[in-house]
Amino acid sequence: MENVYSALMQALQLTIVVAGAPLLTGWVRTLKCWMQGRRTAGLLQPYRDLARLFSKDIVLAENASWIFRFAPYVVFGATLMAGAVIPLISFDLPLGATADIIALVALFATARFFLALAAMDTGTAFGGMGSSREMTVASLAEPAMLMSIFTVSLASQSTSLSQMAHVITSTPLVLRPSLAFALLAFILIAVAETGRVPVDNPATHLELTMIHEAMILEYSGRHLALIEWAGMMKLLLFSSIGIACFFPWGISGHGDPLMLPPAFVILAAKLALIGIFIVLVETGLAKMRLFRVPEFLGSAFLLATLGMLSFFILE
Amino acid sequence: MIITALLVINLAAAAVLAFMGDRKLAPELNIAGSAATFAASLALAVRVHDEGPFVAGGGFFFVDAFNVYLAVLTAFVSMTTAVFSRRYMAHERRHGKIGHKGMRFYHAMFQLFIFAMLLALLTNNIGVLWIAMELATLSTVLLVSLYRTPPAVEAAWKYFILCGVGIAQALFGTVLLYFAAEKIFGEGSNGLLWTNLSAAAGSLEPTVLSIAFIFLMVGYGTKVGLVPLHNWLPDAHSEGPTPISAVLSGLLLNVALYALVRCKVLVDGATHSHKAGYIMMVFGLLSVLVAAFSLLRQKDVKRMFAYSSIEHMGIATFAFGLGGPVATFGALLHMLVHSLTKSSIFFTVGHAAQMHSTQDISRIGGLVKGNPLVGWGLMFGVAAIAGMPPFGVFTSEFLILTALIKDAPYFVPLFLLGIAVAFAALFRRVIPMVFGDAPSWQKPIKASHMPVLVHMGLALGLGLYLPGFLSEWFHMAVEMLVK
Amino acid sequence: MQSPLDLSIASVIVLLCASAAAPLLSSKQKHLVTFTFAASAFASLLAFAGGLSALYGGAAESVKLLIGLPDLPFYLRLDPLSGFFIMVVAALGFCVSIYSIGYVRSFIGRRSVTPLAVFYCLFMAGMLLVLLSDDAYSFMVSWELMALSSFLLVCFEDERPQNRKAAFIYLLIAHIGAILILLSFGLLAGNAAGFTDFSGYTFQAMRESGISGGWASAAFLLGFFGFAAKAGVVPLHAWLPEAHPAAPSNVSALMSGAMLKTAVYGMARLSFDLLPVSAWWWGGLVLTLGLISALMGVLYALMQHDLKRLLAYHSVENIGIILIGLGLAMIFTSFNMPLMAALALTAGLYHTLNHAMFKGLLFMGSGAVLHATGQRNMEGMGGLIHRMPWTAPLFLVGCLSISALPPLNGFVSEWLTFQSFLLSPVLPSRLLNILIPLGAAMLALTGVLAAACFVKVFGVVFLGRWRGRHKTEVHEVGWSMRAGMGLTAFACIALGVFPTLMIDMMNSIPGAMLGVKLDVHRGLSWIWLAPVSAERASYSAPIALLGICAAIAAAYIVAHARKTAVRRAPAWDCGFEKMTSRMQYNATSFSMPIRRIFGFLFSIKEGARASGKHPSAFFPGKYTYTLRVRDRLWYFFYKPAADVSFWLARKAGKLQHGRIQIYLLYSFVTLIALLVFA
Amino acid sequence: MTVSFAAQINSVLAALILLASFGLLVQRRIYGLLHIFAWQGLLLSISAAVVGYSAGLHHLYISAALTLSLKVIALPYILYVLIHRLKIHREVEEVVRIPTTMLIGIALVVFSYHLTAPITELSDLVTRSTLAVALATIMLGLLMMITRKKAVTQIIGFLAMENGLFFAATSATYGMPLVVELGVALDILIAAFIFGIFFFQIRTTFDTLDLKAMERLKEEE
Repeated sequence: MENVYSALMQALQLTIVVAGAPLLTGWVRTLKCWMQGRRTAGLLQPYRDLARLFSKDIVLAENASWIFRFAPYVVFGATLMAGAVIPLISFDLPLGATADIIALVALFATARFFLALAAMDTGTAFGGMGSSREMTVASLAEPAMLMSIFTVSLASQSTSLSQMAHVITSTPLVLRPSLAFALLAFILIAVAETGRVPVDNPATHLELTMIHEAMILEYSGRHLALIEWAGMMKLLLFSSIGIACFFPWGISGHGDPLMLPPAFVILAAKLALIGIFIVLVETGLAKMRLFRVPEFLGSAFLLATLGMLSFFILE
Repeated sequence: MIITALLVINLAAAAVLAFMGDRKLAPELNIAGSAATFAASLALAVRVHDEGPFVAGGGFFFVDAFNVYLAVLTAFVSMTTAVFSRRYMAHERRHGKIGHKGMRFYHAMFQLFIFAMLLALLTNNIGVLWIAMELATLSTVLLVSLYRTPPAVEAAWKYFILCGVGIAQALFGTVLLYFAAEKIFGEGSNGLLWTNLSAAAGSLEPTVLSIAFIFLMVGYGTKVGLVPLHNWLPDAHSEGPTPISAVLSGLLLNVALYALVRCKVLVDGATHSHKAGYIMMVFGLLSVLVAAFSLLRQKDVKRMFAYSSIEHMGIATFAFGLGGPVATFGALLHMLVHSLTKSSIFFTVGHAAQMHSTQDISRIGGLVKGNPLVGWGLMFGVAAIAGMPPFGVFTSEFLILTALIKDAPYFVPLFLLGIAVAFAALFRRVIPMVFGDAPSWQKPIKASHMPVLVHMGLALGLGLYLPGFLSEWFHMAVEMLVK
Repeated sequence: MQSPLDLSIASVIVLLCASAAAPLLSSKQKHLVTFTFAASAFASLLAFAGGLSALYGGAAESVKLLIGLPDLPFYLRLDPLSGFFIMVVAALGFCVSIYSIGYVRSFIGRRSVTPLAVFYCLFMAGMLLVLLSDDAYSFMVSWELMALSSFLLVCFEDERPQNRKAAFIYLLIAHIGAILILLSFGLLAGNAAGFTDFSGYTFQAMRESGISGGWASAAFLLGFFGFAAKAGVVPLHAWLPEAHPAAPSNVSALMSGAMLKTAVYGMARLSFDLLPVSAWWWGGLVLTLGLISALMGVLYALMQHDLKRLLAYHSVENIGIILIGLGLAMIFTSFNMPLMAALALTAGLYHTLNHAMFKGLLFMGSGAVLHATGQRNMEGMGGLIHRMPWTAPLFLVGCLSISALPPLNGFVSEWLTFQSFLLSPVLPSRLLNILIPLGAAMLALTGVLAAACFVKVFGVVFLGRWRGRHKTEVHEVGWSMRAGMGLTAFACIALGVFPTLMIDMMNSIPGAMLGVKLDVHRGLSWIWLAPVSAERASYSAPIALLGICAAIAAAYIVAHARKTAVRRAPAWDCGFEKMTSRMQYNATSFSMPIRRIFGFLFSIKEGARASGKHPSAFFPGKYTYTLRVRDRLWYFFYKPAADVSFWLARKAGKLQHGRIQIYLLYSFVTLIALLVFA
Repeated sequence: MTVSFAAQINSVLAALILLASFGLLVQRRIYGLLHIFAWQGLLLSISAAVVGYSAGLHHLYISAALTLSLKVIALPYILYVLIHRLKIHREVEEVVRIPTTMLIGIALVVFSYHLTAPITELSDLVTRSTLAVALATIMLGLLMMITRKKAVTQIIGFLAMENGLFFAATSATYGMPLVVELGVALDILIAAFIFGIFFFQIRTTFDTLDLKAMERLKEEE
């Protein structure tokens, strides 16, 4: 009975990740249109895009090898695997223990690795540019990411997400400066990782400013669809990592189905808020030059380190 | 009896060769003489091994563990060198570098030189020891100038004068020793017999002996080639015929060091202080350092290995000065393996020089391609001399270094610097000589491989396995040297 | 069933016999190659069996040989630690030997391969003996045997002067390191009982020597830097990027994959076995140098465009990661926390094994590329994946492993290292609490940079289009080379997916060295890796792999639900026309952003020159870009040292002045001085 | 004659020997050098004979005779012939100016006296006080070798050192045992022949006996 329930939870979770991700993206886009006073394509536009892409033919670059065709599946698979681990609405996920947060980051890294390879595969100038920049940004983001994880795990004595979230919810609310610093750091990192403004602009196709887009320039049809979808999932997942680490309240505990509907509502609310936050940032800020990114992520690292120090000094 | 045989053989050979001159079988006779000497020395060794140390010839000779192995070594290396010199000198003769008078002189003097060294090793009388050392010098002086080229004559002259002066100082030291001994033993040669002296060392007059040691140190130290008394050595080694360089490096330096150590024992016994040891350590360290740095910029291959001899004599002297059973054991072993390795290196170097008809390092190359045995022989010889296991030199340096860091750690950095620099210098020069493409002017020669193979084989064997009797002797010698 | 030690000794004997027999066959080179490398493969199997059973058995057995000094025969001993390392060396040795059968054949006709065959076997034997030997003398002998034979292997292709130079630098640094090790043994033996009758040289005596305080630290420092010189720890790494490219690729694979590990073994043996429990700053030193090596190694690697040179710098990086594990273990030990030390030690050792596998694989792959294209310079490669359908995926496995990506083996060991980093808050020292996490961040940076570097490598070498000016006929390599690479690739995957099996077996090592065993399951089943506690952190490679595969399958089904056509067309590239292969990103341009960000660490000389018909015009005919990235340490350390010694050499040369009167004056002054002062 | 009288004679002879070695230092003409050297040899043999007579040691007569034949007759004659044959330039050229050499020489005498003082305390021989002179002679011989430019003059300095050694032997210890004496004499004889040969070699290869010609072997800059 217990197992069946948690298996159900796992399935539910996966469906939320797979199906809900485009919705979040749609929500962000719609908000953006509102902010910029444009007509919206509607919340469901991302679904239509994906469907359209799936039904389209594929044009492969002449030089593309099997790496190019295989990469989208790996990207999608790794992202989905990550999605199975992060608690969205319930703590008891049988797969939850498969990867702690470090392994989780590594899963995303795998996806990124293959995407970068695929970009190099077509033998175009922009592909190489994209992968080079992507790896650079990632290499700067990672240490900061680890520091903020470290700080959070200091409080919860754990790096397994469910456990971290569980510790925070089960202990009475205390204001931890360390967590505040870590949160700030995490936001900056998440912006960089998911390729949003000011680090990257998911909407641009202006050659020299592209990072992520430059990598997937040659993709079409279902391949492109998978990559886009994975991208949306990534946005959702990073948001939910943030939620699990810093605002886990409302995620339902072990084996109480009654808490599920409220947990679902709360999750939706949190994600909506995050979407609003993203849009505010993206309309408020302009994309920065590539060589300003080190300073941006450097400050993230600084914040995380401060968090760690303040834990040892103040708590 | 054996001893007289041992000595007479050389003298006889010398005389016969002097008459035979440059005839057909002279080189073979030279080999035969040395071989006979070697056999005799083996017999001597067996006797010592069975009966232990003994005095013979009415106290005139004294054989113990310390000098017997050196005697065997001397006889052996002289034999292999004779074998090597057969082809080598024939080549020189063909290329007109040396006339038939030269050949006569060479053979005769070679035997005389061996005789002198054996006498120096086996005698019990430190006066005779001095005489033999002088004889050894005199017999090689004219061999160094054998080629009559200006550098050769210059080198020989410096060798003659510097060693003459040095040895004179040693004689004064000997006189002082005798002066101290006379008060105990009275007139007559008892006062010069090492056995008596060492027995009565405790009652010898310390002030006299410490002054005597200084003269002996400077005197014999000149022949050992310790810095700053070493200047004759690179010249003599580089300009003389290669077989002579081999025996000078491999044997004469050993004998001189032997004389020095014998005297040190007496002085230590008398003064009950480590002063002599410290003096030797300073000389040794200085030699290692100066030789190492001089190695770096050598352009002449034989000169380079002459400096490496200085370095290794420095190491041995340092170790004897350091004292202590382990270091002394190491020093004794070092004398043995160094002479084996260094002489074999000189063999290969001689052939290499003949192949390229120059001693200039920059014009020697691709030996492995030209003549694999010479090439690999040189490569492994250098590896051995630079202290790479599994060759014997490593074993001795291993013992010496471990003893050093235990007993005198503050010496370690400088010593280490010396060894490392010497290593770098040797390989820096040797790698291009051995490897790479063979230059156009390289000519094939008839090389004599046996000596190289035997020497390297022994050096390797001693690195992996030290025979029981040898270590027994070393331990006995250590007993005698470390009071 | 033979005892593990017998098996190992047997394999050493086989190797020695093979190297002795090789010259006899030198007339029939083909047979020589087959015979020698078959023999070494067989010997490796023996040693592997021996090492594995020793590791599994967890007991130590020792034997005394007859050779050696009369009072100090060779002592050999096989305990879990040495068993583990023997297993590592032998496993790689087997694959490389198989690989060599094909690889070395390519030399036949161009040059005699006899030296290669002889010294290859000697080299293997030396490594095994190092791991077996149980007294200072035999250790040093086999250590230097290893160094000498590898030196001769490095200058196997001796016509190239730079190869000879590389070999020289390698030998010099190796020998200086060896002397330092020797001195540290000297300190231990000197404090042990029975120094004068040589019995103090046995490791057993050293273990019992009550050395402590300053002398212990001195012994540790000497030994550590001695081994560091061999391991290529920054700043003693200068030989590594020179020697590895110079050596034949199978030898580079062994040197990087196996020989460096013997140095790691030495450090572990010294600091956990021979020396008493360490002071915490020992571990701090190891940790710091490890971090520096890891970071500098990967950054320098990113700057390279010579494939093997790049891999060599990655060896520096990975040795750094291994040292991080060791250093943490030492720190934990010094604060008497054996369990945590066990975790850190296991992490380090597991990375040792992994690095042996994937670095061996990568070097063999580079050998295959070299064999196929005849060049090491990546700038002239590209698109090999179309021509080398076997090598490319195998090499990709290596890239994934070294980039620490799940579910491959590199990730497991880095994950364990991170876990032991995360344990640092329990240390009683506030300073360490605050400093060690920064180390973790550095490790993370290293990991991602490595990933970036291998995107560059695989992307530039195998993907894209051929960059070379003129087309060369590239072909896939023979079966034996593929087999060698395939075996290591399989090992990488197996060690990545089923880490717990190996780690459980390695448990006997901390059991023997630290007296505790590590439970990495914490009550969960064998597929789970939970080194500290199930709540704290857990990772399951099999499930991750299955999950990803399932997801991929699902995605595939979804994507292929509707039938869509696939057609080939020229790359779009934002409608950019007339793409030539020279417009692709190459190694230099790929690493440009990182070069700009971390530029201050290198000495970079960058220049662009317009040339052609009218260089002054805005559209010059030709534009030449030159870049030279150099190792700063070379100018801080090595060059000054060389200059100083040559200066001193000139001074020493002045002594030999040529004037006999001066010489007489020396002797005169010496005499007077001695008479006055002594 | 009484022991004390012998001692007085011996010390007179010692003084003369010292004077002779200073004479070697100042003498500018080569034949003059030879004469002084011969005189020194003669004084040596006399002192040996005197000591032998006074101490009743007959082997000292032999060494006296040896000295007489070698150092007074043989060596000077050989050198004379050589100089004559090789037409060596008659003048002695020195590196250091004569007066300076003199001063250094005096300093050396003082030094050797200071050095041998503690030793002579211990001795009970009548001739002990002459040890200082012997050492001084050796040092002066060495000094001469250092400060002269020609091969011949160096050889003479070398032989002067030998004289000093011999004097030390006789005066400090009533002579070494006979074996040693004979051996030393033999060595000196061989040495004489060798430098004889050398002069010709040097002359033929460098056509000068000036040591300046022999400064080629050095570490190049």
